[in-house]
Amino acid sequence: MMTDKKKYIWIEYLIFVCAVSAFGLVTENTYYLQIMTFIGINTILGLGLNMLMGYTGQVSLGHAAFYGIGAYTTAILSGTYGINPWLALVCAVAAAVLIAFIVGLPTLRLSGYYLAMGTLGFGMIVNIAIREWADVTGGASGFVGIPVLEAGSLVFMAGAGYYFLVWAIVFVAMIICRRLLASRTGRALRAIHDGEKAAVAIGINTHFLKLEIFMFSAALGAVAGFLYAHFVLFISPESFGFMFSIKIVTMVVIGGMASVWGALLGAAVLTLLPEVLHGFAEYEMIIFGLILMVVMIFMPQGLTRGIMDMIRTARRARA
Amino acid sequence: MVHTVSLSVRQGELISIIGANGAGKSTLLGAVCGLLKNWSGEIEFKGRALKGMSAPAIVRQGISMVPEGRQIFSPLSVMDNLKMGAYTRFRKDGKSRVAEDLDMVIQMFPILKERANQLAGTLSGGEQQMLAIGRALMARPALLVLDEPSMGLAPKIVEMIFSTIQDLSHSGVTILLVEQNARAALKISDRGYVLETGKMVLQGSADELLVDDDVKRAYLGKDYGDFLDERNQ
Amino acid sequence: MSEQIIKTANMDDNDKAQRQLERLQATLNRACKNVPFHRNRIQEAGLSDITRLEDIEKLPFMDRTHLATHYPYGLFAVPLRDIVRIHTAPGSGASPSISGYTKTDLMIWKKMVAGAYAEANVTDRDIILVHLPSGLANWARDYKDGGEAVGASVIPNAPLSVAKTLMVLRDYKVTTLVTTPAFARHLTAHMFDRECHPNELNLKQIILVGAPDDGRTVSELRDSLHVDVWLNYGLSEIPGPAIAHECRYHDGLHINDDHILSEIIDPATDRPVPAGEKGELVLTTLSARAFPLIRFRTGDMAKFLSQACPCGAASTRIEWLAEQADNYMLISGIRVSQTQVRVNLKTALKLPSIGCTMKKSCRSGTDILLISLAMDDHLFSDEIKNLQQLIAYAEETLTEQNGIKVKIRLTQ
Amino acid sequence: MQEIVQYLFSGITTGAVYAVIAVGLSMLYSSTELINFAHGEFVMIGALAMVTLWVRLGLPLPLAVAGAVAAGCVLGLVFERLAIRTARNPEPITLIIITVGAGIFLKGAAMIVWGKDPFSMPSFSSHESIEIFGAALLPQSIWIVTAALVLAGGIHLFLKQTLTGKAMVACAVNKKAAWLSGIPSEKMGILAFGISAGCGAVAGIFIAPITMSSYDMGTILGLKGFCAAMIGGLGSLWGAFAGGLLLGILESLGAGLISSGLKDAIAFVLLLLILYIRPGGLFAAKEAKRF
Amino acid sequence: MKQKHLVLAVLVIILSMLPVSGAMAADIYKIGGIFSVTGRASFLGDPEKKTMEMMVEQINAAGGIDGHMLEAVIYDSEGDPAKAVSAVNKLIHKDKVIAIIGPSTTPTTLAVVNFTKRAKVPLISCAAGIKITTPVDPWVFKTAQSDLLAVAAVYQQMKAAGIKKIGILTVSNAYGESGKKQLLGQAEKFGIQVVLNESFGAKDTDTTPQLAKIKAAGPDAIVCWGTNPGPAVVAKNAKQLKIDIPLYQSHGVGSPKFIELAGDAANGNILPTGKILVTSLLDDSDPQKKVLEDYQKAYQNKFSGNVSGFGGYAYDAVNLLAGALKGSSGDKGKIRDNLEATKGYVGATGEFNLTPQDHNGLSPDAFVMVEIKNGTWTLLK
Repeated sequence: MMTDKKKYIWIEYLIFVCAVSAFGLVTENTYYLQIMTFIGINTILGLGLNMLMGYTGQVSLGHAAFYGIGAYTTAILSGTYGINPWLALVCAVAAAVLIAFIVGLPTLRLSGYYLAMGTLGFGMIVNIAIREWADVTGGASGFVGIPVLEAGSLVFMAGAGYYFLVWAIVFVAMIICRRLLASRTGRALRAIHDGEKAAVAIGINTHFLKLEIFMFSAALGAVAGFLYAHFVLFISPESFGFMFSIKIVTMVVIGGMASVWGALLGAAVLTLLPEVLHGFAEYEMIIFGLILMVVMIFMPQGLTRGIMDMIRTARRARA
Repeated sequence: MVHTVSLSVRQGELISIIGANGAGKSTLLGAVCGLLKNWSGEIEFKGRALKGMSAPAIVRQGISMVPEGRQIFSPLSVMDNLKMGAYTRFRKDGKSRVAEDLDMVIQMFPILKERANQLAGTLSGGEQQMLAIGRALMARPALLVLDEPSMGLAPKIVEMIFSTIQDLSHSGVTILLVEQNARAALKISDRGYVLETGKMVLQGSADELLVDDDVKRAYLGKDYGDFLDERNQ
Repeated sequence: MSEQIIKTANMDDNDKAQRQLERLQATLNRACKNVPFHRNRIQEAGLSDITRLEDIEKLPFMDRTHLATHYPYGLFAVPLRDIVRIHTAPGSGASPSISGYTKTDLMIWKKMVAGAYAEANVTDRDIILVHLPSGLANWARDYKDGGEAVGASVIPNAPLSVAKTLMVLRDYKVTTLVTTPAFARHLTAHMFDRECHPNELNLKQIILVGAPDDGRTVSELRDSLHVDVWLNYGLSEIPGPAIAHECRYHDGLHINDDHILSEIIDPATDRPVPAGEKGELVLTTLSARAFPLIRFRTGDMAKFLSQACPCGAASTRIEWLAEQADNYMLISGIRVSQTQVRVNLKTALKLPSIGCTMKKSCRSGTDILLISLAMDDHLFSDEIKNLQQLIAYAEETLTEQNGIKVKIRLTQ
Repeated sequence: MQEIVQYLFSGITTGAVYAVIAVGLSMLYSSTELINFAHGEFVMIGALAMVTLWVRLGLPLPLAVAGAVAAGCVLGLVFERLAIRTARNPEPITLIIITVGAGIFLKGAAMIVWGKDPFSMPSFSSHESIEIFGAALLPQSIWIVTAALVLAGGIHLFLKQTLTGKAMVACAVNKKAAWLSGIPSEKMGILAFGISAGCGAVAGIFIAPITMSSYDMGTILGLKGFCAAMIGGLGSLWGAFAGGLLLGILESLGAGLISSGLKDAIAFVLLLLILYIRPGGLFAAKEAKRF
Repeated sequence: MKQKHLVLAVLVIILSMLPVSGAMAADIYKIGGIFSVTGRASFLGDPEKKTMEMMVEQINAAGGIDGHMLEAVIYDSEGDPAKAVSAVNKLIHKDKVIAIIGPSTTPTTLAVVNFTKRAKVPLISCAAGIKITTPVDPWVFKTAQSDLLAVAAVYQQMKAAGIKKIGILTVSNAYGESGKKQLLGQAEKFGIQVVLNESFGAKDTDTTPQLAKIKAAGPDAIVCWGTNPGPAVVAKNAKQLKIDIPLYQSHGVGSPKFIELAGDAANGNILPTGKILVTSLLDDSDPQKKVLEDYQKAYQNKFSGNVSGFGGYAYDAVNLLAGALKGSSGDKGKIRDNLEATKGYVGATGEFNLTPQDHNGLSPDAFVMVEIKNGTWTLLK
């Protein structure tokens, strides 16, 4: 049973790796690679938040803050101080985790809408801090001068190189998430998911666990921010505001909570949708809003589950 | 999961449904009171099929339910809670009729009279249960359905609640009582049904059930795990 | 405790059916859950939910062989610790028949018997004498309990001779006699032999159990003893007597629908007979906890009476016919399967095949089974003594096995 | 000193804006336990409808106000019917995303109807500011504070004194029990949405003269309103009112006394501290625990 | 049935993502545009997009450039750098444009230049930020006047009016920040002292605390640096607070909308602006007058809206590009070289003289100072 499931997961991974490599090798158009790169970055963000929302039931409306912290830490360290970006990545993750710890300690004691409000406030504060600390962050005008990522002789620039870098990290992040879920922590997480009181009753320190996951998702957010910064090479506070936080939450919910593939699907949909909707010009917003509502109304479990259900009913209808 | 279950309540009867946790009692009531959808079968009340009716429609038909766990409206006052029970009747019967009933209910529960203007949330558990029953009565139900009225209450209060229920029954209200406290419930009931894992396993007059070992087991929440016991080996 | 619940007898058909359906569900659910035998049969029949009474027709029948094969506790539906009484009777096969009662079962049964007494106008002012043959010893207890429940003074079964019985009747001022038709006749005969006038007795009513009216017993008793006579129907396998009883109008027997679901089937086709036609009575217990029977073939022939009874009770009524389904005989309240007797006889006589006929006969107030055995070469022995010994052995064995007296007569 | 008074006045004005919005949100929460993230968009609709009806079409003020409020109410009803009710699995988080989607939709629709430019609107009464302790107070601010007070008071009365209002509260605190008492909770839901959207529209109408109205004004206002409602404690109308004022005053004092760039951050830090100390908001009616 | 539609929709989405493989018509010059058509900066992007569409139409109607028709591919950045990056890559790699006009704001421009540089596609930004063209990048140009010039014009005017101490109030976004930097940086040069600098949020409903604070600091004038509708709120608040010192606005409010929004409060406000706002007030000798009149007429005919100075940036960008396209036969390097060599082009914004060292090419006289009086613009000399 267990080995079967494991095998199944490896097949999933194999398909995933093949699909990603195939796309990367076949596609030459930088535009498509770039869209895919964005999807990858958003997937990493989604994975982190998915862990938090899907398994601990904690909604964060300030997740863009960690994304921003990751991006600005690496930008400042590597851009202003010329530190090796890879070292900056470590610092960025460390900074995000540290801040997540400090903020999470009191915030995660809140619940429901109050938690939403707490995280929202945190996101706002970080965004304002970035904007106002202009000497260091470049303020509202943005930060120029982020170096291009290099590893030995490899230069990661827009195109296939960056695409593979991002998706390799997505892959690693996925495996880490899966591992985490399979571990003791994962079991505790699922216990929380089923009911916090029950989890407390069986001796799980829910607060610490939530904090742990909060820090983990912050770390993933920082990694995503790092990747974003070195990809676009310019960052400004607008990219890390409240609306983006909402977008990440939407990605998770639309894709399907408590599902690793849901994060991927949600990121893909929310990244592609605006690209596709460009054609509708002025009507883009209306259509985007409508799609969001319709998906949530008819597939409240998210697209992953919704599509699977649809296939199942279709199959049953045919049988 | 409740399987096919037939049960009937005749006018004026006090019927108990007993069974352990998860036996499906509340599910059954949910179907009766319109809280659940998607069940099969039929429920008739005074010759009218209740299936597909919403809870408020069912209340209008004359079935009131006192839900499990004393679900009162804590931020409202005791009086307002009672009035809410007559919500469907204000338009139909008019204010004065409702006011009469309000008097009647308050007479029946003197404790509520003392606390008429207090917020319901400040009442003690037993008082809240009384309030919940009083609220249900305000709809002038032909059938009063009580879900676990004794849950979490002190034995003395439970006794009081049950005696109130018995009084109600004597005054002509048909009552369907769902209880885990089988003994107390059966003591005041005419008949009883025993549910086990979603199936009706026993039914009969209350005195029959009271001495039944099955009922004792259901009450204790035990199962037939030790079906053939040591005596048989 | 509140007053008695409304009985099905006072309900309309719809409500009665609903009550029966509820109890049938409960019975089946419990049987299915606790008795592998029932579970297998119910599952094989593919019956997952009972939504109408008619659904029961999807289930197979039970007969006495099933009781024998699950000897002793195989058909019990409660743990033994819940059983407070175990009735046993000789049974028709190799093993005794068994049935168990929980406290509640006993209580229900007591009430049923009490109900039958009440219909027969027995009150707490009556003195009841229960006189039943040893094969019906279990019923004797039930009639004793029921009588006590009514509040009457009960004289339980005692090993008395007819003469002493008569003395008891007379001297104890017994008002109610519970007995079999055979004994009642025997007693009457004895009274007249002794020139004992019925007026010397205080007897007001006789409750006859164990056999249907043969067309003359009841009227003879009524005329000669100036008493009212009520018939009660019972089964020795299913926990007891008073499954059905006559009301004061003596127009058929009211079945106790609260606890028994009755069907009448054509024994040949196993299908229900059309309304009003005769057939074999099939019973299902609705409230038996310990020993539920589901579609049990009684072997008794009956037909449903459809017109309303003047007493007003709406319960199902049957006319208990003085005949038996093929292969069955009713002797002293005990159903005897002719096939089974034949098998038993063959074993006892160690014969590969036999030719015999059976009939009920009455000897000094007790029904007995009279077997006419055809002589054949295998059986024939040079020594009559041997043969007589063999026959006596067979008689003894069969008597023991069936709980009724068996006589074997040899014929050419 | 004079500045401080000025900051307070300014804070009260802004705070009253937040308060009106928060009252609408809180009202919806107290009757459906739902936070409508599209609430700001109803504010926007109210303001823009007012622009059309009053400024463009020149309707008399009361009629224009009534029309704009009606527009908000109707939109609210339609939204509840089409989106909230049809949701198959009304988990709070899905409902939140639905309201977010609705917000985007409304914003997009308003952009097409009213265009991207902001609109201004005259004050309801004199433009001249009133001077108190040497600080200026706008008449429109008084309008807004009054509107907030009247709305909060009116809704408070409605919920506390009328049968329907009480039934609405009953639905919110215990949907099952309300349902079982024969209160048609779906109708209450619609009504609550209508009233809440109407409140939003009222907010929009009253603040339009001082803020300029445009299709994208709603988001930030809705957000601040949400914060205010949370600070006051979800479900408490007076809490929402007080929370709004507090948020406004904190921002204003922060801008005046510390740094205008950091004013939002200062306000948020203080609000977070309040939340940490009183996790259910200042006037917590009950714990809001829905997801 | 429903599912069929869904499948169809999914198919359409997938197909639209596939590379377009059709061969491009050789005789069409594809030029890209990225503007903040919606979002916070839609007041910039919207007229810019419209102007670009109009200009391309005009050029094509006049027979194109060297016989080549122009095709404009325009995307909306919504003011979001990530979206702008997405759009620029789409333009470069999918639509394969030979030059790009836009984006509208400084952050979006800074975000996209990394990609245009790499792809060696000439970019003519319509954003004002000075960071865009300093340091000069060979492939990046801009048409909007730098804040540097606007601030210089304001300070010049102040100096003439004898104002020594000012308080500044800037919007907390890239525009305001860039303005603040210039205001602070150039103050000394003009002998002006900044007594207080404050900021306000783009969507703030009230700025009285900031104004009260500035008022208390006692400056001779207040400079407000922002784009609509914030400065209108500031103007209104200033009036309410009865602040009687001059209020200077930035060129960011240079549109009739400002007067509409601020109403009475706009009167007395002084601001630098491109000449487009005051076309009719210009001397007939001004070379820009005719250009502006033509542009205004054409725009108003087509879109029935008021012209703003922002559309002018796109107007100039298209014209500069059109000029550079001549004789380039579509070669990007050639276009770049031609752009760099543009001299004496008189546009809506001013006279452009581009050099390899100056990719903006405007002189301070691109700005005029205007004062709003009785709800209309008047030129200050």
